[in-house]
Amino acid sequence: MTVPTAPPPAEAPDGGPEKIEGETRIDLYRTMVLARTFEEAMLREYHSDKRPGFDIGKGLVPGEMHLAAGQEPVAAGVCAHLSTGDAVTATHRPHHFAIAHGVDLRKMAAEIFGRETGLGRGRGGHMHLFDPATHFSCSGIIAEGYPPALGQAFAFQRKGTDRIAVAVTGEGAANQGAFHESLNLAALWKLPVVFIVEDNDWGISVPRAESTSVPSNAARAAAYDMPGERIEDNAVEAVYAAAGRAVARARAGDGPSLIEVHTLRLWGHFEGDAQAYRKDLEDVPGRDPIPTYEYTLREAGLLDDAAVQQIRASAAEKVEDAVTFAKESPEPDPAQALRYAFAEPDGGAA
Amino acid sequence: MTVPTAPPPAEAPDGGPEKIEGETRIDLYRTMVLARTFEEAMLREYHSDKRPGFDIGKGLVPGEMHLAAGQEPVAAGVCAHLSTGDAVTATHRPHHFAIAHGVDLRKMAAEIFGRETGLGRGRGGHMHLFDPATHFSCSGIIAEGYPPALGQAFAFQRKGTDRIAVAVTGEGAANQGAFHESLNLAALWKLPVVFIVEDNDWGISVPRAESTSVPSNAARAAAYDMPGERIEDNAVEAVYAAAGRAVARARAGDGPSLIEVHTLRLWGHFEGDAQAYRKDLEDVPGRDPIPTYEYTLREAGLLDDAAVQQIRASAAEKVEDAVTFAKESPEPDPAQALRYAFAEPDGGAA
Amino acid sequence: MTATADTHRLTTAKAMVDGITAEMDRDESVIYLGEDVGAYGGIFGSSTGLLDRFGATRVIDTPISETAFIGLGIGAAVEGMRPIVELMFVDFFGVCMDQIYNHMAKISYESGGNVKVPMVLTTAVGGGYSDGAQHSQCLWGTFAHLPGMKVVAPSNPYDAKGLMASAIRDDGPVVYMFHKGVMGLVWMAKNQRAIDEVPDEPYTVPIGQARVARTGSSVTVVTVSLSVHHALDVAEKLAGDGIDVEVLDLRSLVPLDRAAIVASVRKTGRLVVVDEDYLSYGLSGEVVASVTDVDPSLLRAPVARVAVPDVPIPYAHALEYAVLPRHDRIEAAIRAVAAA
Amino acid sequence: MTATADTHRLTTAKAMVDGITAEMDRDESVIYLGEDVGAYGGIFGSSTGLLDRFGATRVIDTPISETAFIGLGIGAAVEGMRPIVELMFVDFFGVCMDQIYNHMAKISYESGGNVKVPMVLTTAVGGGYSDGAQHSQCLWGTFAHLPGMKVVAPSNPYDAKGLMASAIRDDGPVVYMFHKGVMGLVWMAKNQRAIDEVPDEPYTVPIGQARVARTGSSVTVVTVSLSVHHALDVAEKLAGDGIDVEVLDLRSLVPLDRAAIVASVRKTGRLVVVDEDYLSYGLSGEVVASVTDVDPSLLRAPVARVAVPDVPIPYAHALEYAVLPRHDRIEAAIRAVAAA
Ligand SMILES: Cc1ncc(C[n+]2csc(CCOP(=O)(O)OP(=O)(O)O)c2C)c(N)n1
Ligand SMILES: Cc1ncc(C[n+]2csc(CCOP(=O)(O)OP(=O)(O)O)c2C)c(N)n1
Ligand SMILES: [Mg+2]
Ligand SMILES: [Mg+2]
Repeated sequence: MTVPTAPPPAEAPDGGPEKIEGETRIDLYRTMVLARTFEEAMLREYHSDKRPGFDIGKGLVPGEMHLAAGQEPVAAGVCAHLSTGDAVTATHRPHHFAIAHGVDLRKMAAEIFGRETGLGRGRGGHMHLFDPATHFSCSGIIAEGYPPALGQAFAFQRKGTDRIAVAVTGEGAANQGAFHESLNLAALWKLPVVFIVEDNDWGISVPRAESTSVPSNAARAAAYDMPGERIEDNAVEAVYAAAGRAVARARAGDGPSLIEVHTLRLWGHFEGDAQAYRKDLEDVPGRDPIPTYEYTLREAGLLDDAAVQQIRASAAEKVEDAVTFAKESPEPDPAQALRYAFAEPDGGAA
Repeated sequence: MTVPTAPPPAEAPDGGPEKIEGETRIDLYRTMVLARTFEEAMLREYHSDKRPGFDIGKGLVPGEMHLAAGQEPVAAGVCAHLSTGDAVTATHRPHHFAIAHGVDLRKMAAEIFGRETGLGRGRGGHMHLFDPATHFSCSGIIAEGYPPALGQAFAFQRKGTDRIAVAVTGEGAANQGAFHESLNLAALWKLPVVFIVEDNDWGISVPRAESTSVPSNAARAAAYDMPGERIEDNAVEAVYAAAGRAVARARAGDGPSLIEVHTLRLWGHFEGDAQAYRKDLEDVPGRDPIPTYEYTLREAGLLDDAAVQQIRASAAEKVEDAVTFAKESPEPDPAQALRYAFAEPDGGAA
Repeated sequence: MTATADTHRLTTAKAMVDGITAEMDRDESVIYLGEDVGAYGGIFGSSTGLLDRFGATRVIDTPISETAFIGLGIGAAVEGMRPIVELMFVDFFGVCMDQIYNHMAKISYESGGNVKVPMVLTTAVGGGYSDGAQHSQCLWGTFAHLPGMKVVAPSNPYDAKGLMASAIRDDGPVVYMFHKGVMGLVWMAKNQRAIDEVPDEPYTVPIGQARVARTGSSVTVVTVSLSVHHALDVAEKLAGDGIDVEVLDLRSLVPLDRAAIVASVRKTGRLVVVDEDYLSYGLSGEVVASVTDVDPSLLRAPVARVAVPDVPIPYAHALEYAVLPRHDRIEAAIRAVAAA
Repeated sequence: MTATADTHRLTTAKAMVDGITAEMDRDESVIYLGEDVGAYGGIFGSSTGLLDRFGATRVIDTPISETAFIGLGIGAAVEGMRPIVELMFVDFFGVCMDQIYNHMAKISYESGGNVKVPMVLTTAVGGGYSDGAQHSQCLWGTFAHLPGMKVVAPSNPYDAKGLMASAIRDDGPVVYMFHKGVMGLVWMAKNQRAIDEVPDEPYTVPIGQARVARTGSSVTVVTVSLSVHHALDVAEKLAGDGIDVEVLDLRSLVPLDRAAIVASVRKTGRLVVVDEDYLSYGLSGEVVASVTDVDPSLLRAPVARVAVPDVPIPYAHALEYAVLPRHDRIEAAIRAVAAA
C-alpha cells in the first residue's frame, strides 16, 4: 500500500481513542499491515506465473483467489479481543481473519501453495484453511461457516469455559438461509457467538441494494432478540469497540450479538475479475483504511516514519519467510491422494 | 364440533364488525364450518379401519395425517380476500386452506383416498395437493412452500395482473432458512405475496418458546422492511382485517407483508400422536374458535339455530358427497405407476 | 437364539437406543440432538427414554433448522464432542446437505487429517406406509456417492446396537440410516425380524463387513435394511422349490464389502440386487460393478435389479407397492435369474 | 466442418448462449435468473450478452438465496413461464436441493401430470483448475439418481446449443450441466473441441440420445462432458498402436441411452467408463448395469472405471490430477482392458 499524498481524513474516534491504549492501537495497525502485506504477496505470487494469458489453473498458486485487501479493519478489530482458544469461522475470503487470529503464516502460505507442510497438507487450498491450534476454519460455501461456529461455541459453553466463537460472512451471504437459522439457534440457546457481517458493498458483481431488502443487517438482529450494530465507516477502532462489547457479552454468558461493518473490497471479487460492473472503482483507492489509520496514529503521536518502517519491514519479513517456506516445502505425493478422506487411527500424522 | 354449554367469550372486534358486512361474517363462519366438517370426516375415516391396533399404513386413508382443526380462522380470514386466480401454497397441514380457497372437495377427498379421480390421480396424497384450477399447492417439507409462491407472484406481476400469492407456514417452520430467503427476495422485488405464519404453539412436540428466539414472528418482518402483524387471539375477523390490508397492499404493487396468527392445534400433530408432551391439553377444547365465533354471530343477530343447522347440514352434505365420491372412485392402476414422472406430450390427460 | 440372563428381546428401535445409552454412559461427550428427540422420544423411537435417563442437557430438542443444528453438531465434534444428530426423515436432506456433504464429510480430507469430525448423523428412511413422495425415500445411494462419510443401514436389532456403538466410536462421520420398517414400531406393520434377542452388554459390529444372512448356492441376493427381511422371507419360500438363495446383508454402503459380494457371486454365478432406493445411479449398479470390476464372467445370467423404478414414491397403496421391492417382485426376479 | 454462411465458430459457452438467445427471441416467457448472470454475464460465460440484448427484466441477478430463487423459478414455471435458473456451481446444491429434487422434480408426478414445471436448471460442473473440494465436483450422478428431472451434459458447442433448445422447450424440468472445461473460456486451459462451427439457425438435439463420437472396434469408452475430449485424445493416440477405440458421448444421463451402450459393447466386448464424478454409486456403475441387465456375457474382460476415487477433490495440482480421469489414467485403462 502507499500513503496517499493528500492526508486522508482521520478516523472517526467512535469507540474512543481515549478508551483504547496506545499499544492496542499500534497492534491494530500492525495486524492490518501484516494482513495487507500477506495479501499483496499473494497477489504478486498468484499473478507472477499466469502471464501472458491468464490461466486460472496455472502456476504455483492456482485456482480461485479471493483477497481481502481493504477489509483488514474488521479482522483486526474483532480478533484483538480473542485468544487462540477462541474459534473463528471465516469465509471464502479468509486470509485477513486467519492472520488476525494468529494462524501460523508458514503453514497457511504452504497450504495456499498446495504443499505437504500446509495446514491441510495441500488438500484444502485457500478457501479451506483449518487450524486446530487456533480453532480457525473457513468454508467456500457462503454463510455455511455460521453453523459450525455454533457447535464450537456450544462445546466451549459445555466445558464451562468462557471461550467464544466468531462467525463471519459477507453481506451477500446474509441473505442465505443458514444466516437466519444460525442466529435464531444461537440466540435461543444463548450461545457465546459473535456474528460478523463484512459488508463490502458487493456480492461478486451484485451491489448490496440489489441483494438485501434492508439497509442494515443490524436491523435483522431484532428478529432474534439479539443486539445488532452496524459500523458505517470501516474504522478499525469502531470495530474494536463494538466487538469488545459483543465479545464481553458472549464471554459473560449473555448470548450472541451481530455486528455488521461497512468495509471495502479494494480489489476484485477474485483475482482475474475485471470489475467492469463496478461504478465506484475510481474512488476506491482513496478509501483504503490503512493509510487512514496510519495518519490517525501519526497525528496521535503513536507512529512516526521509523515505527511505520519497522512495522512494514517486520510484516514483509514474516510474509516473505512464509512464502519462501511454502515454495521450498515438498509437494504432496500423488500416491497419497486418497489419504485422509476418513479419520485415520494414527491421528492423521503423516 | 359442539357448542360449549357455557357461552364462550365473544370474539374481540379487532378489525371491526362495523367494517365487515354481515354476509361476509356469515361466509367466514360457513368456511370455517366446512373446513372443520371436512377434518372431522377425515378423522373418522382415517381411524375407522385402523382398529384394533393402530397401523399407520392400513386402511382406505393410510399414511401420515395432519389435520387443521382449530386453525380454520386463519384460512377463512385470509382466503376470503382471494379469488381462484390467486395462488396459495400451504403446508403439510393443508386442508383448511385448500377448502377456504375453493379447491374442489371431491377431487381433494379422492386424492386423500388415493384414487384416480383425485387431484393428483392418487400419486400425491394429503400433503401433496395440486390444483391448477385454483393455483393451490402444498408441500410436506416445512417452509419450502414459500419459494414457489414467489414464482407464482412473479408470474402474476409479469402478466400485469393484480393477482397475488399467499404462502403459509407454521411457526416452527419460520426458523427454517427458506423463510428468510423468501421474505428477503419478495421484499426486494416487491412481489405480490402475503406470508402467513400459523402459530399453533407447537412444532410437533416442541413448544414455540423452545424453537423461536422472539415472541412474535411479526418482529421478523422488519428484517426485510415489510409490514408485519401478529394476531394474538385466533379470531377470524382480526385475521380477515389484517389479511385485507396485506392483500390490498400486494394487489396495489406495494409488495409483500407478513402476518402471524396465534392459532390453535385442537388435535395432535398427526393422527396417532398421543400428545403426552402437551401440558395445555386440558383447556384446549374451550379455546375452539368456531363455537366462539358462532356465539359472536348469534349475539349480533346474524345466526340463529336454523341458520346454524343449515350451514352445518350443507357442509356435512358437501363433505359426505366428497367422501362418497372418493370411496366410489377407481383406484389407480398399478400398471400405470410409472406415468407422470416426466411431462407427457398429451398434456397428462389419462 | 433363546433368551438367557445376558440377552433381552428388543425391537430394532430399542436396540438402537440401547447402543446409544451404553455409549452415553461411558462417554459424556456423547449427546443426542434433533427435532422431537426429547419428550417425544423420536418420531420413530430412535431416542425413546434417553431424555429421562440423561436429561435435557444431553438429549436436546432443536428448532426446525437442520442446517443450523447439523452444523452445530459438526462444530461440537470438531471440538472433541461426539454428537449424534438426527435428521428426522432422510427426505429432508435437501435443506441441509451442504453441512452434511461439504462440511461434515470433507473437513477431514481438506484439513489433511488434522481435524476430525466424530459425529453420527441418524436418519429415518423408507416407505411402505403411504407417506408419499417426500417422506418415503431411502436415498442411501445419494449419501454413499459422496465421499468422506461412512454409511450404515442395519436390518435387525443386533446390528442396530453394534453398528451404533461403532458409529459413535468412529473418529469420523457416520450416517446411520434406520428404516422405519425394521424398527419394530407398534404402530407400523412389521416383520418378525424386527424383534430379536440382543446382548445386554455393549458390543460393536464392525462397519464395512457384510453379513451372510442366509447361505445358499443357486442365486445371490445382495441387499440391505428392510429388504433383507423380504429377501429372507422369499428365500425361505423358494427353498421348497429347490432354489437355494444366498442373502447378503451389506449392513454398510460405505465402506462397501465388495469382497463379500464377489465371493458370493463366485459361488452362485447369479445375482439379484434388491434395493429400496431408486434404481438408477445407485446401490444396484455399484453392486454389479463390484463384480464386473473383477470378472464379468462370474455372472452366468443377466443380473436382476429390484429397486424403485425411477419415479417418486406414489401415495396410493397399490401404486406404492407396485414400485417398492416387495416379496412378489423379489420372488419373480430370483426365479427369473435362477432359470436363466 | 468448415465455416459457411450458415455457421460460425463458437465456443461452447457462446453456443449455449446462442441457444438461449434463440429461445428468448421466440418465446418471451423464457427468462434467465441467477447470481451474477446479468452485468457479469455468468461466472463461466453462460449468460454473456443476454442482459444487453434482453434487458434486466428478463436477465435477472438474484441475491445469494438459492432456495428462494430456484423455488421462484418453479412457481413461475408452474404458472406457464419458462425460466432458466442458474445454480452457479453444482457444488452448492446442498443449500437448495429440496426445491430441486422434492419440488421441481416431483410436482409433475405428485400432481398426476396435472401440473407441469417447464424449467431449466443450468449449473457449472467440474474441476481441473485447483478450485478445491467445494468448487470442482461434477455430481451428475447425484442428480441422475433422483427421479423426475432430465439431466444433460453437453461436451461440445453443437450439442450445447441444440440441447439447450430442447431443454427450454421440454415441458418438464431439465438440469443442464455445463463443464467449465468445455466452455472454451479464455482464462482456462481448453481442449480444441471446446470451439467448433455451429449453425446459426436454431436446431434441437434430442435429449436421451447418445452420440458415437468416434467409431471403433476394440474397446468401448462410455463417457460424457469434458471426459469425451480426453477420451478422444487418447483414442487418437492409441489408434497408432492398433487399439481402435469407440467413444460414446452420452450427452444425457437422464434419460440414459442404454441401447447405445449395449450396442457398442455388443460390438467391442470391452468397456471402459470414464466419469469425472465420484466412482461409487454413480454413472460408472449404472453404465455397467445397463449391460449386465441385458447380458453380462457381452463383457469379455473386466470393466475399467476411470472416475474420481471417492475422495473430495484435492486442491494441490498434482493431487487433483491424480484423482481426475485425465489422459494418463484413461490410456492405461483402455490398454489394460484391450489386453485383458
Ligand atoms: C451457497 C453459495 N452460493 C454461491 C456461492 C458463490 N459465491 C462465492 S462468493 C460469492 C459472493 C459473496 O458475497 P459476500 O457474502 O458479500 O462476500 P464477499 O465476496 O463480498 O466477501 C458468491 C455468490 C457460494 N460460494 N456459496
Ligand atoms: C425441513 C423439514 N424438517 C422437518 C420436517 C418434519 N416436520 C413436519 S411438520 C413439523 C412441525 C412443523 O411445525 P410448524 O411449522 O409449527 O407447523 P404445524 O405442524 O404446527 O402446523 C416437522 C418438524 C419437515 N417436514 N420438513
Ligand atoms: Mg460482499
Ligand atoms: Mg406449529
